[in-house]
Amino acid sequence: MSTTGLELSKTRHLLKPLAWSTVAVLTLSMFGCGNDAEQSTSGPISTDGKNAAQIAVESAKPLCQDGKTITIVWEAGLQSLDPKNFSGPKWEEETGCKIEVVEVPTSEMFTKIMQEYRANTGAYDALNVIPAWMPDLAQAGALEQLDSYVDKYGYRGELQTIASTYRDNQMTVDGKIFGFPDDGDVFLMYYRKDIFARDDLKSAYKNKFGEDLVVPTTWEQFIQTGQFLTDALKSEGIYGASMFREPGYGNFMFQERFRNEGGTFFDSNMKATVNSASGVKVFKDWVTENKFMPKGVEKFGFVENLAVFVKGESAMTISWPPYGRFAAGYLENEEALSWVPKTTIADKVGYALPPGGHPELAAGFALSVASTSKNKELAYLFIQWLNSEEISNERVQLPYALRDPFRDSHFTNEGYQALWPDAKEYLAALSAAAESGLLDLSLIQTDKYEEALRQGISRLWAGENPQTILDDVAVEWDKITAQVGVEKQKTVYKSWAAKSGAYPN
Amino acid sequence: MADLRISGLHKYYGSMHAVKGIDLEIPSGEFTVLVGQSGCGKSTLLRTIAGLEEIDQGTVQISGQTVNDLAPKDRDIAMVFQNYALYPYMKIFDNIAFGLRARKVEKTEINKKVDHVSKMLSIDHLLDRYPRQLSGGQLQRVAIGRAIVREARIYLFDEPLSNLDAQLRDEMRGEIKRLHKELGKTMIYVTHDQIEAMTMADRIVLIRDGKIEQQGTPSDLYDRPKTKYVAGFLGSPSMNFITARVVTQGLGYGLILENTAAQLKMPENVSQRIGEYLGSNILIGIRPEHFSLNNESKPEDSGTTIEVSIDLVQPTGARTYVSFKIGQVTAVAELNPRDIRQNESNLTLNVDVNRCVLINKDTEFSI
Amino acid sequence: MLKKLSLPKIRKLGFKYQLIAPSIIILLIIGLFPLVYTLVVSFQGITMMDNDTSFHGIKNYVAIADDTRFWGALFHTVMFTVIALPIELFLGLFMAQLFIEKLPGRQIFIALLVLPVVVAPIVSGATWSLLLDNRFGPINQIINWFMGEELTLLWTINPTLVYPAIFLAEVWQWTPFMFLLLLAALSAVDKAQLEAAAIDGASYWMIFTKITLPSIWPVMAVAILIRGLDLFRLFDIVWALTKGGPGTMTETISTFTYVKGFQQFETSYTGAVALLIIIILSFVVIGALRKVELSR
Amino acid sequence: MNAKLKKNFKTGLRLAGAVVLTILFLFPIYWLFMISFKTADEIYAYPPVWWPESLQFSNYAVLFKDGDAATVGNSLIVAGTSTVFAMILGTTCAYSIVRFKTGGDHLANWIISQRMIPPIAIVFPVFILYVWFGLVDTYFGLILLYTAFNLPYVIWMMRGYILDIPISLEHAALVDGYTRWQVLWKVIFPMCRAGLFATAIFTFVFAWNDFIFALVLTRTEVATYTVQVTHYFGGQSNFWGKISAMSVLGTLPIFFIVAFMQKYLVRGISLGAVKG
Repeated sequence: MSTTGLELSKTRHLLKPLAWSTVAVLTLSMFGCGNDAEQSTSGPISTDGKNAAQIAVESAKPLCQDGKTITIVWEAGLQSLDPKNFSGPKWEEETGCKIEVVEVPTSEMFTKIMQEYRANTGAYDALNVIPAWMPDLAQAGALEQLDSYVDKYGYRGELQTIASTYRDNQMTVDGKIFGFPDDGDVFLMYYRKDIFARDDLKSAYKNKFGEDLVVPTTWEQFIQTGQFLTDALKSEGIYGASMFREPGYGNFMFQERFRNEGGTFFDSNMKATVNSASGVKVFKDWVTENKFMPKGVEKFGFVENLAVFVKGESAMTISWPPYGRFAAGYLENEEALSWVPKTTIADKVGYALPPGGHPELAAGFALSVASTSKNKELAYLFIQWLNSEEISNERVQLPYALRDPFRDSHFTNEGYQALWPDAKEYLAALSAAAESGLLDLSLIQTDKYEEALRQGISRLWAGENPQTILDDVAVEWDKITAQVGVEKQKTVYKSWAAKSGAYPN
Repeated sequence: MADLRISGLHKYYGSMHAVKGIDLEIPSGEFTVLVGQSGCGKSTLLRTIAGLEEIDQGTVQISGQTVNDLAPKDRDIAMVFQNYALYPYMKIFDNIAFGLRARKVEKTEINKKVDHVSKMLSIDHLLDRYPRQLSGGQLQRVAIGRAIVREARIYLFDEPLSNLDAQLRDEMRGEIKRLHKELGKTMIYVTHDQIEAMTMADRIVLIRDGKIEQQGTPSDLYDRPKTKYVAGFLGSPSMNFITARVVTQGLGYGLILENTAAQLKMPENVSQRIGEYLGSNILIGIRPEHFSLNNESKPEDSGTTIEVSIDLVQPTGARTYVSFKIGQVTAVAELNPRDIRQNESNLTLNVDVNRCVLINKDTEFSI
Repeated sequence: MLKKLSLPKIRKLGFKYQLIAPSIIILLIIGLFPLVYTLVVSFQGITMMDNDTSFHGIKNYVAIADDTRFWGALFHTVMFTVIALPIELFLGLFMAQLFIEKLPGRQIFIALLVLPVVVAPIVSGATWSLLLDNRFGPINQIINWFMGEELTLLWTINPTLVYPAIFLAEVWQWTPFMFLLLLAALSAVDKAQLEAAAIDGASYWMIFTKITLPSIWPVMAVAILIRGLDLFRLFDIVWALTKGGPGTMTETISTFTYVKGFQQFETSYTGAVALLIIIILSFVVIGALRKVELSR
Repeated sequence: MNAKLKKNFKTGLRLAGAVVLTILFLFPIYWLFMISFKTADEIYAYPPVWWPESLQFSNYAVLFKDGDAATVGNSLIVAGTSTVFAMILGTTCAYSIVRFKTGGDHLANWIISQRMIPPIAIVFPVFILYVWFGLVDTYFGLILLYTAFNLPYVIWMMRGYILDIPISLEHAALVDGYTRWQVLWKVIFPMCRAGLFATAIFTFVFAWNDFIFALVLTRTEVATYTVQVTHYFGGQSNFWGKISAMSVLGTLPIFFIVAFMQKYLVRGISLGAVKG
């Protein structure tokens, strides 16, 4: 036998040394705390009728003379094609400053931003921040307050032309500006105009329910219509609806429907009420709806759902704005979009508000400046430029990127309206959705609340009882609240709940 | 002039005292064999000379220069190893040239030297091969070639023949001896094999338990061993030791072998030395070849014969070994096969008392 | 006797320390520093919102005792280990038996069979989530062929299927490892012993348990140890397949630590957890080594 | 004749078993590779498509166009360099431990114990350390980490190989006129060449396949392919085409290496428990 083994008899001492190393304590100076670099205090510069983009470029030029690089954190993938292919090069051309894009997948973005802040590396200058995180990041000190920059570089005016939902709700923490809303992410219902116009279906529906077949505006209607369409069209390979059901996205959809059904997240004592009847109804309805949706819908995320929809296999869906562009086949030959299945339903897509009428302003992005940046001034100028009326109008039209209209002028942009036949309706729907949209819940440590909810949704698909799940989620939420401090969280929640988009009026 | 001088050398391995104070001078050009049982410290001694072992105490001088602090490469020595120590990933040529390259010898010079040495050892047809393609004897020649190509001041051999079979060993012994003659260099040769020591050495240094037991020419050690150990170590089959009591016999002394009636008369020169042991026991050492058959009894043999009954007869062709009991002790005699008659169970043997070795039973020093 | 420290001694000491110095320095930086750092931090109160470096005593350790999620994760980890390990071991042994004798194309089979081992675990997790996708994956389709009806098994969601899903990926990736090791061990079993036993009339089972098994046991022990330790730090496959879901049903020690430390920034708490894992692991390893030693 | 038939039958049965097993074990790899050549339509087809209509390279084209494919290059630089470092440092360290008993058993045991620490337990402190020294998202940082993480394994493995080298080879070289360092280079390294290969494959594979360290310690500059693969899931749902193409790009090099170094695998895989 030619084995020597590990000389196992000797290895029993292996862990002794490990024990030493744990015992040996060195006193090490812990990493330093965040540097509160001085705010820009100089007075406003003269604007002379220049727009925000021009101001930013001209103010940046002198600072850029020695070829500085600004690092910006962006969501990995399609999103970052904007700074990589369009805005980054353009900024460099105009100012001489290089843009370095740090791509981070959404699920890691918060982590990475906090990590770098904690480590005080100054590695990131500008940031993309999901608005719901903003209170956390701002309170932790990771974000730079922007008010003085806004005044200095004369940006208040153009900030006012950001659609009010975003402007009023996704820009400030405690009344201070910490980021510029930069992405009009709002859910919209997409439906098949051709199907809803089919005479055979119309009459069959009328016969069965005594009503006209219309795009549903309540969830009861949605369930009835969806089931009907599936029954009628399954032989043709078409389902009544398909939907995000994967817990990450389900989180947004739950928040939307829960509030449309009259639910509130917390009572006046800051006890979680997510397990109220409204919550249970949403969960129960979901289970009912899944039965008329494609098999395996429980795992549908953005792409899976999109694939089903653009292949013409479902009559209705709810999602973010890019669905409208992709379904219309806007520049579908763009190489970067090869991952999108080819649309078979261009010109057949209608746009409407989701049932209930108050769509979720799900996720979205705001532009911020990292408090640990060593180039705050430049980072600010870059995001002002990106966010400005002039540049943002170009960016929201990029076929490959995922930035969606968020300024009043985007919705009425004539160039945009001409991009495909129904583009005008699409923009109008987006504008309407933005107006009535609901904000994501945003508290201290929001992610913990969301994680509990996501876990609850995955348990729903695992077949557990809705009431039990939501009771558990509520317990979990109360625990998190207690950890943060009930009073502290209550204040934050109250100020959030007071916002126009927190609950349907 | 002494080429190598070792004084007061000690070597420890942890708590083990491997070399216990060795003083040794090896004259230039001599073939010295360090011999002893395995573990006696002879290889350690050789390696300290080479610089492969640190010296804990004492000095090693080569040509008058203390080399304690010198790395092996600076001592101008060459060495042949027991298991050849050839590099398996190098061709034979490169193996031989390896040491020359270390010394930055010119390329043409290397070629010339390797060529010369390989011809001398008749391995010139093997230069393009790898060690694994060679037989044991060929490997041994290569190992020697690698050492001598270096033209060092001292050559060290660490049991170089122990991995060879008997016939090759005989052949290589001659070869090495011949090389020594040709090169005329100082060579130090370590072996546990007393035959190698006897056949090759100009001088034998017999080492026992980290100390020098005796040194001298082969015949010094063989014929005039200073101790029982030396006497027993050299010679094969080894010397027979029999306890005997010293008695007076005639004008001189005789020895009564223990547990027998046999009494050997000691010659005059021996008698002088054993007088003081009268009445007490000593050891008598008789080499097998010091027995001879006493076929026709002659008067001058009286007092030097013993009667034995044969235990076992082992013919080897040229000589025949006969075992028998003397008292409790089994002894061996080396006899001429023609002298032994078939079916004989008893023999009368002559003992060459002139060449016997007498040993103090307590000190084990020879008398 | 006093040892004289002569010059070459010093030089040699220098040489041997020169040889190990770079390795030891690197190991101290990357190996020892984190332990010390973690130990220090675990007695502080650093969280996402509060960079509190004052001494908090054993508060974090006490909190672990009440953390059902941690104990759940530990339980899952242990469960993954004790279930996956025997499966891999026996399947690997079976495969090794299949290939121990001559077989046409043996080398090619073996070369192909070891490929899963070198696939990055995160990639194999991703691959299995492709395979097990309830809609676009082939596994459900194959099951449907056999069942003759259209089932949609939610492998990574359904609590009764999620464990099999993880085991599938885990067993697929690591059984070839066991196979390769045990094949080598089996090839090294002394053929003469087997033949002698056969001549003595021993049954196949007797030969296997009395001769083969004892001879390959040292290798098996090493394999179990290596794989056991790997399974204990299971991260990539679970991360790619379920991220610990549904709920926290498949959370392992490693995914739990990652979430706590890097997504929720409970830095001090995570430090305490990390140290606890190291301590638990030390006991497991010492215990395992004892066991291995005894049976030798 | 009957016995021969029986034997043939048995071999046939075993062969069939081998074929089935091989298909089972290779199927996931087939599926991964095949998806990378599908169009988006085929990837999201229901029921699934088992063989793409035509081999599409668009999933790869995108990776190259966006520069994502460069992460394979990063993996190569990081894994390759760290392997070379770990092999050199580890082997010299092992040599010292074997030949000079440096540090005694305690040192050897402490070193191997380093390998048992779960990566998750040390990755955050290492991140902090790297921030202090500016090593986050640098090649050097990852190389240093992988070198360190592989060192115990290399030392352990090479220790076994060096133990097998007859000491007289070194003595011969010393006597022949080489310094100790030269002996290391000219004798020890060539002598354990097989061991170096066997060990190097696994240090390379480890660094190549690592995910968790690279995830935490890189941003974009030196992100490795494993990190890049995960960029395609989670964010905007799962981009199966990119996931599979990126995975294939990262997996192929390893397959080639393993194919060429097959004979060294076993000893490397088993921490030297089986002498190959």
